[in-house]
Amino acid sequence: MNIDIEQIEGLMRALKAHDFHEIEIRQGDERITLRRGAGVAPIGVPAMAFPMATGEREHPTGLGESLPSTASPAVDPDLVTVTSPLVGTFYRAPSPQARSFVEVGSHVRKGTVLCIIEAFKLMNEIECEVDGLVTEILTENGKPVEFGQGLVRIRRAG
Amino acid sequence: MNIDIEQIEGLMRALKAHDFHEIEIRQGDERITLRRGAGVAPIGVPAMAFPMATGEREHPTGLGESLPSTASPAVDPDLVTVTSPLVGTFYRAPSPQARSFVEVGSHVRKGTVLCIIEAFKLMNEIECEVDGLVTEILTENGKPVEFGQGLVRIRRAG
Amino acid sequence: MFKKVLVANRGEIALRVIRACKELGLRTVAVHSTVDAEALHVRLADQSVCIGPPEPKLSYLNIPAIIAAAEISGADALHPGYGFLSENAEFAEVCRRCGITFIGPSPEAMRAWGDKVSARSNAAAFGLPMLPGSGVLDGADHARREAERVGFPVILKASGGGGGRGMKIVRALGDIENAFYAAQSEAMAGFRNPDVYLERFIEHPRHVEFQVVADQHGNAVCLGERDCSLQRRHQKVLEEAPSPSITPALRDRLAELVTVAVRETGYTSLGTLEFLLDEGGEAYFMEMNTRVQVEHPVTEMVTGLDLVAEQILIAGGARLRVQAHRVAPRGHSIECRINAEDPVTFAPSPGRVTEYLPPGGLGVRVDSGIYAGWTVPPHYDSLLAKVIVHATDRAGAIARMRRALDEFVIEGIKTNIPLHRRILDHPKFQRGEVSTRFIEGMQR
Amino acid sequence: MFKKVLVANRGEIALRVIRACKELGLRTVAVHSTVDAEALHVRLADQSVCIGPPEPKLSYLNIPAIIAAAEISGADALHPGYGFLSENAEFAEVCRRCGITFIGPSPEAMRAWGDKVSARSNAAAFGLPMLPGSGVLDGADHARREAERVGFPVILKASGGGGGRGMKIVRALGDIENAFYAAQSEAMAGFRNPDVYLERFIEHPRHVEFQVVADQHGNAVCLGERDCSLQRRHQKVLEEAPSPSITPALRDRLAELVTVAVRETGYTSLGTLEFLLDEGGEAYFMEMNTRVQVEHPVTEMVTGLDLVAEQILIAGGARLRVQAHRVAPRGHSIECRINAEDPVTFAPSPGRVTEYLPPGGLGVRVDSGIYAGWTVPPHYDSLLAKVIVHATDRAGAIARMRRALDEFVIEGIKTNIPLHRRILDHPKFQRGEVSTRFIEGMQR
Repeated sequence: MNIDIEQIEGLMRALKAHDFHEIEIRQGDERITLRRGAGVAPIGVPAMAFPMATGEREHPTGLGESLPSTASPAVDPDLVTVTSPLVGTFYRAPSPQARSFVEVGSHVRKGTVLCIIEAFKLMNEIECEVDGLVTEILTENGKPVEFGQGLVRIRRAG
Repeated sequence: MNIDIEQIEGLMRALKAHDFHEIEIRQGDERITLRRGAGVAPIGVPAMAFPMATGEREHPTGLGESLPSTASPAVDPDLVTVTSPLVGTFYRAPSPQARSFVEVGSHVRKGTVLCIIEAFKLMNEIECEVDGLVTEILTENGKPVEFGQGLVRIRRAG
Repeated sequence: MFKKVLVANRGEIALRVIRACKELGLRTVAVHSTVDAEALHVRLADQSVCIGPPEPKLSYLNIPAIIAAAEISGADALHPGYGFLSENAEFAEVCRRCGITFIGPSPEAMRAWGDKVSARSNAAAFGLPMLPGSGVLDGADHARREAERVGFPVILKASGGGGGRGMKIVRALGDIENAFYAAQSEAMAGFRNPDVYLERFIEHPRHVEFQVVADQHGNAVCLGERDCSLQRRHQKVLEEAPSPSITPALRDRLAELVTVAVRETGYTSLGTLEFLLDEGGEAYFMEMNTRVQVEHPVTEMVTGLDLVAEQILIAGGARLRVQAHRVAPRGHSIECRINAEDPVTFAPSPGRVTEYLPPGGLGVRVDSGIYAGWTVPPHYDSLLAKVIVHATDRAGAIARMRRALDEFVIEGIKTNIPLHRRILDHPKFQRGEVSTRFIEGMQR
Repeated sequence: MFKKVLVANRGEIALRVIRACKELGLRTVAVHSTVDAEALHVRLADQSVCIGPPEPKLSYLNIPAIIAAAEISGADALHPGYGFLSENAEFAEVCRRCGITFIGPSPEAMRAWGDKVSARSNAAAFGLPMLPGSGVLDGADHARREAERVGFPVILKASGGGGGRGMKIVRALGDIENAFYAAQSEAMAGFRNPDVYLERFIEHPRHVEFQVVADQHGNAVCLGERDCSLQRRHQKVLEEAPSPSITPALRDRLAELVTVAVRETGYTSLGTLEFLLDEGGEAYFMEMNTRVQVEHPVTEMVTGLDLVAEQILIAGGARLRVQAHRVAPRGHSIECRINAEDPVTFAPSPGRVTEYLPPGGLGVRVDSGIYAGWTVPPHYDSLLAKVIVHATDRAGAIARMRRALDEFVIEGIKTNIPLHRRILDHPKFQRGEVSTRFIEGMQR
């Protein structure tokens, strides 16, 4: 049998890096299947089910549950989520009368202002760090955001 | 069969190094499948490690740790463990001067008295329930025994 | 004084006793059935002995096995906890014969106060208020005269048995004759004994009980009362001290009476005298429990005393450490019994506890025999944990209990925590307007 | 009174504040760093806001982020806990400017008592006993005269800095000259400032601190003292109340003095005045902490007061609920700080908690922010849990703590529980013969 260990190790690293659990490759009558343990079953103690899950928890600010910073990894590596670098209030435009900085479908470049986070009466402009296309605005104008919360999703330009 | 041990060891090292649990490779009608144990690991909470494990626990009566009632199942189905049906003191003979009821190597039959458990000043004769050969005496003369504790091991006669 | 105590019980009360023993420097021996081999009381005792299979009558009620366990482990004293053998005077006698100190009253005192008829005659002799009632009724006419004397409503009961059979509640004089004949024939059918008597009937009784503690040197102290009105099918659910139902004058009078009765009858150890209160606030003696109660912690919280340690020391011959004739309560305490049961259907819910995190912080005490990973067996009662809070007043105690229950994590099995929440949030409960029919009424 | 309290802290003290707020009917907002998203204080608060990455200066010390969190969540009050921003007067000022009630003293009072120099001049003005010492020394001759006046042993210290550099202990007059020159040159080398002063040196000091609470209406009460002598590298390890080191006469005198000093300087909220006791039992004022202390529970246990609730109510303008000028302690309380650290090397031991079962039963309180399955992050202090016991006397409290630690299960990380056991079992500790050098001496 003719096995290229290096190639296999390369596959292993890729699976791990992207947090994947299984891969199967067929070429003609050749087939390689790789599985990482975690996919089999969650081993160990699950996160505790706290009584707060009964719905008593208040989330009027839209915080907490929707926090994308701890969300499952995006499957698509070209989708970039711009997260809030500070706690404050999210604004899509520089003033109530003005037009939004970006809309879904806007083409953006590195440095384009995407939105403003107001904190402490200061307007902090959030700039884009990649070139691409805005695919989603993740929070509403005037809503509070916490550190690390997703603001805008951008598809990186190929 | 034509097996390349080095190649397989190389695969094993790779699985371990990258913490993978399964690999399957097919080439034509050859197939190699490798699985590491941890993937099938016992799921769930282990018994708590209580501070008592620090050796403060007292077992002068020989009880507790050695309790065979919760011991691992004997692999040999012909080995029968006679357990104590009550709490008391184990005696191998009807009186200090008398000979033991049985010894290792004794042939016993259903109904043969194996030992006495004294409780509450009463001598309770423990009878054998199978025909066979005594292979082990599991506790010492004059020692206390608890409910379900193993007393005598017998190899059932074929 | 003895050196090694065998705890003839399981669950939280076994743990309670083991903790008191450890703090007193006494060695402990746990006994357990096969299904309890991994139970917390077994893990925390210095030593353990398996005494039988899961069925209570073959293990925790198995007197020879328990005595043998004491003998082989060298225990020179035995604490019976509550339930199981705790009120069995014969068991206490066997212990005495075997030279094992039974941590509780003497067998004689257990019989004198543990038997209902004997307890009532004791109580009456010492002037405790008794529920008005008749002897066996001669006929309908006698029933009428007695009912008028006792005052309506009355309840007719069969002398030969209980369980509701032969019981008739009568609210007006005109109904007494028919009710008497009905009760008599039901009694005959049910118990082959047509004897019937009557008692005053209390529509919405409150359950108030007085804790006493007495040593072997003639000292007896009343540690105040507990209110245990919140019950479901005669099972207490939530208890508190002091009682919101009782007036200071009645409290003083009853405390004085029970102390004298206990001391004069030579009773020792812990004891609880139960009373029913009628809607007008009058109290009537019902019975005495001659052992530690499930709800003893609320008394500990408001008196600052360790009742189980006191009980152990008294059994060893010590004098009461409390000097005062009576101990005034300080603040307010509530206990919630957390059971493994469906909060709506009340069906038992044994099984594996997958997650467990008891509440903590100021004024919160948890007495529990469970832990994450343990399986609650179906063979015994469903009590998982007692949450006990203490605060400066009743409103503070309710707020603290609400907070404690909110942070209590028990996963894998169902519990009655939602029921406790409903009780704590109920305006009538918050006003202290409770009775033994409160929970039943709340659910409608 | 405010309605919603932002808790600008983490761990057990955040939980402590959340519990007090819940019991007072106030809404709570937790703030947290990304690594604390699953922390217990986050789970138990009504609301939570992520304020930054794990590094404290970017999250729990990040004033703009915390103020923004209060603004977006609508919190109208803020509790700083201890550590982090709790003694930062500027932070208190920012809160005031933003219309957020800071639950603590005014910025002015924080400055007056939080700064060591200012605190000492305050203390001296109100007659608190001060450690004898000199001003900056002119030369070796001046040092000699001052040392003779102060009395041996003395310690030479650099005016320009701390950390041991420039410190010289002198036990005899003959050594003063050499020590002075050595200290002066070390001070010059270390801080570019040759100024040196001297103070009486206490070989085996005891650390005793007095808890005060004062409202905005001119009422101040002293809640007695705590003994915090058991330290390791200036970190308190075990605390108790009352102190076994202090005489009733000294207790009365200091309680009176601190109450007057606090009241007359217009200080409000909780405050702690720390004293060192020398081997002869004389006390010397050291400094004041202008926030709730880690060890406040031992005072709660012996006074029956909820200090954090009191602090919150006072910030809302309420009058002190304690009437007495002084509150006499009831019983004895001990607190053990359970840290995530190797009990021998004292190296921090962060990591995943695989099993957790806190002790329970009578007289045991646990304040902790951990649970099974949670990972203790390495970014913050190592305090996992405080076990606090209360009993009628010190011997009872020691026995109860021993029992509680024996049943405490924390697996997956190392803790200092074995260190606490060694302390509790030590005959000198049991006799109350403690000093800040006890643990160091015990390990030899």
